[in-house]
Amino acid sequence: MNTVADLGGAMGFGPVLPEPEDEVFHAEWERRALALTLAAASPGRWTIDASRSARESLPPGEYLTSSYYAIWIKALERLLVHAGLVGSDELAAGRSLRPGTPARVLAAAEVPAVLATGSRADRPVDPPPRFAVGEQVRTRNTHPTGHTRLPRYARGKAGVVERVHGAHVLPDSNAHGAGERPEWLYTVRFTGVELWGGEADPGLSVEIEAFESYLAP
Amino acid sequence: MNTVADLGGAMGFGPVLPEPEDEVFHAEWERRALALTLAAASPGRWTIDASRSARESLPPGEYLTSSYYAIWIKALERLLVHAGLVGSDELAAGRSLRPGTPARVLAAAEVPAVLATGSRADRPVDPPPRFAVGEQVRTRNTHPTGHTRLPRYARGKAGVVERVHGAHVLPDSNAHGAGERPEWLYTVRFTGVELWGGEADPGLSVEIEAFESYLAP
Amino acid sequence: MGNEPEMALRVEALEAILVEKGYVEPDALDAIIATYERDVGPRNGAHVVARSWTDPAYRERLLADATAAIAELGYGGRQGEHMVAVENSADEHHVVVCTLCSCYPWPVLGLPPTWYKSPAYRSRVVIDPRGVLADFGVTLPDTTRITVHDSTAEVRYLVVPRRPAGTTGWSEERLAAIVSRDSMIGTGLVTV
Amino acid sequence: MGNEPEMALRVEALEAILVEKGYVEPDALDAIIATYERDVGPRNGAHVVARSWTDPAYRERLLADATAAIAELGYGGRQGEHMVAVENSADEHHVVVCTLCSCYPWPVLGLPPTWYKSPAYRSRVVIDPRGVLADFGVTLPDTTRITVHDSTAEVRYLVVPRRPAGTTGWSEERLAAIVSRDSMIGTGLVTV
Repeated sequence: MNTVADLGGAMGFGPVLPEPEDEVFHAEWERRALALTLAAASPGRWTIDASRSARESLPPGEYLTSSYYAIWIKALERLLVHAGLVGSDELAAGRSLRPGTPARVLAAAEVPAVLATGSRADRPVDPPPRFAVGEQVRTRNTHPTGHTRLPRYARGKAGVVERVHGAHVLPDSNAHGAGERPEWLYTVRFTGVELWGGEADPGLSVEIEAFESYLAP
Repeated sequence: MNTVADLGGAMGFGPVLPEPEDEVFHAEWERRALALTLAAASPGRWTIDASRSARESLPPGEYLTSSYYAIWIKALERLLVHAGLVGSDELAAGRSLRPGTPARVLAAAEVPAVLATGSRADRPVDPPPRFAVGEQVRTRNTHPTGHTRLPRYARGKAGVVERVHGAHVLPDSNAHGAGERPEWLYTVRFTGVELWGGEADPGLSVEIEAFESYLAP
Repeated sequence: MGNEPEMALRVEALEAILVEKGYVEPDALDAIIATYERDVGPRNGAHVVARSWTDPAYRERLLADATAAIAELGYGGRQGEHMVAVENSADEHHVVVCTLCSCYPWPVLGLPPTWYKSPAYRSRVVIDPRGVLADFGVTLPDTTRITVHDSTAEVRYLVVPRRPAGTTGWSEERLAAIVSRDSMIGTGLVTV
Repeated sequence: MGNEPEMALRVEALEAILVEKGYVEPDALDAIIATYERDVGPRNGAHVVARSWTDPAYRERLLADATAAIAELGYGGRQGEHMVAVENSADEHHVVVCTLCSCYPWPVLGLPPTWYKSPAYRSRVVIDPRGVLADFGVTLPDTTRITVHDSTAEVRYLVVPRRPAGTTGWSEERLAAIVSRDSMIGTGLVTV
């Protein structure tokens, strides 16, 4: 989906405002937003791809006028309602109106191990990779109406395979509950001139990770 | 400038909401916004290209959460301040704080003739057009930091010249007070497949008007 | 969007500032509004379309030089200085948009409707015109090609819709009455 | 952005709902926050970088398989399952971004700063990295090429900055102390 979250190359957002290293949260609610987002995923009713899809699918104007933890919370509310875990009436009321259903709940004692383990995205697949390091490829010019991880600025562009990462879960499918459908994942390197034209910084290269179905020979 | 106003191909804005033919204004302030925008241009301190540039340069989130007449007014305020006709202190105060300077003012009696005449954008130029109807062209992949009228979705794309309109004022220059620099203006026709890839509607064509410097053979 | 309560005060204040400073004449504002509420609107375009349907020589002139042909009927001026007319057929349907802002042929259609200026329309009609037409209740056969005109410069487009069957012998006035604004943008069809 | 007064109440209400319904354990929330405020942050990455500067064999392992080399020092897990380390040189400078959302190597850098998730950074660093570096007060020679890594999948990048001159003989600990977070994203340089 060509959403407003796909920001590469957009202009008009002003300067970047650096921050000191210890300034990670700016309000207490941001701490809770982070923790809630992580903990509420524990029942396993959505994937990380579904949560990214929910965030980028917020109304475009709302996306651009919300801070990032606010985007997380607004998307989390949508995921919870869509999963049937919370009713929109409960969100409106600001309190629980009926008991929850049995679900896998993250215990405090599990937290260190869960965070320290993470969740790998690579999966075994049978077919060998179609492309090799150093090979010329061209990204497809696709405009799917669902979630994708091929940015608009890098579509229909010629690049070179820089790394092969194994086969990874395909977000385009997994975000919509259509299965993991793992595909070979490549780092593809583009020149700035290929992406942005002849006036681009001649010393610029940009790399993206591209799934095999994003690429043509 | 790759602004959020360059909307072609973006997704996530929901359905189009048709309106009855007689519903052009939705509030009295919209009537005044229209009239003010037209009348306030009379001193001639900016061009139509500068006003378009001012609108698309609003903060992106504000652009997407404002109605169109609100965009006009916010841009008009910026143009007035930038031209030195109104002070930002006066906008903040909501009233005039000092007398105006002498300026060309649109009189009520002139309105019918001014609107019925308009302002042509074509200009005589010496060099003949570089491209002819039926000729294959490719739009340049440019990402200028100033105003441009080449939409992002139509950059670096192959098309065919459909019409030649004469030489017109170049918005890229005129928007920034750098002169009219007229260039030959062409209608260029693209297939939907060229713009949007193989899954595009096979019966779709899109035409844009492209200035000569937007095109390569 | 509709709920912008602060805009009424903001516009009122701006008008007061501009009038006090002598840059704007209040009567001129009223005259501008009157022009687009009373004189300049889609009935102008409908007149052009009905003439084109009933007068083959006019139709040829319209398709060859729309600015001049429209001026013959007394219409022209701001946002219509460089007109092109495109005619729908069973094979090709035309739709007009301005993806970058709100360019629109004022002398023949008046001021654009809100939807024409909306991100929803501007973003989608160039990539999914049939989906947008569905929002207007319009379905075209798959065999009808669609050409979308993105008004990226000062050229403005008037769509000449297809004349519906069952209107043989109708007068120009009667025909003009059935030509809707949306049909001249390409998001509607003319029906009887 | 900072002024989102309604968000505090909204998050509080959501937490109450989730706790009441039994989907979230409050102690687990505290444990998550404590992890990222106390244990997991850019000092982890600085440790990795300092080790890479002082141990050539480790450096080789890091550049060959960053996930495994980082795990050697006890770091890993969520948002760092598939790590790649890229090393700056006089010829090539690396910068990391996620243009699509906020992907960031948590186990080595902790949670991303606000600017990393901002439209300003995400939009501009892939087209004008030198302009973004200027916002950080960083100027590179024109002869230094820039490679921007857009984290579009689950691979996460750690930039190994250049070791500054004048640090010969420094201990790993002393070196780690001068490695800033921004230098490991590529928006900063390490200086003494």
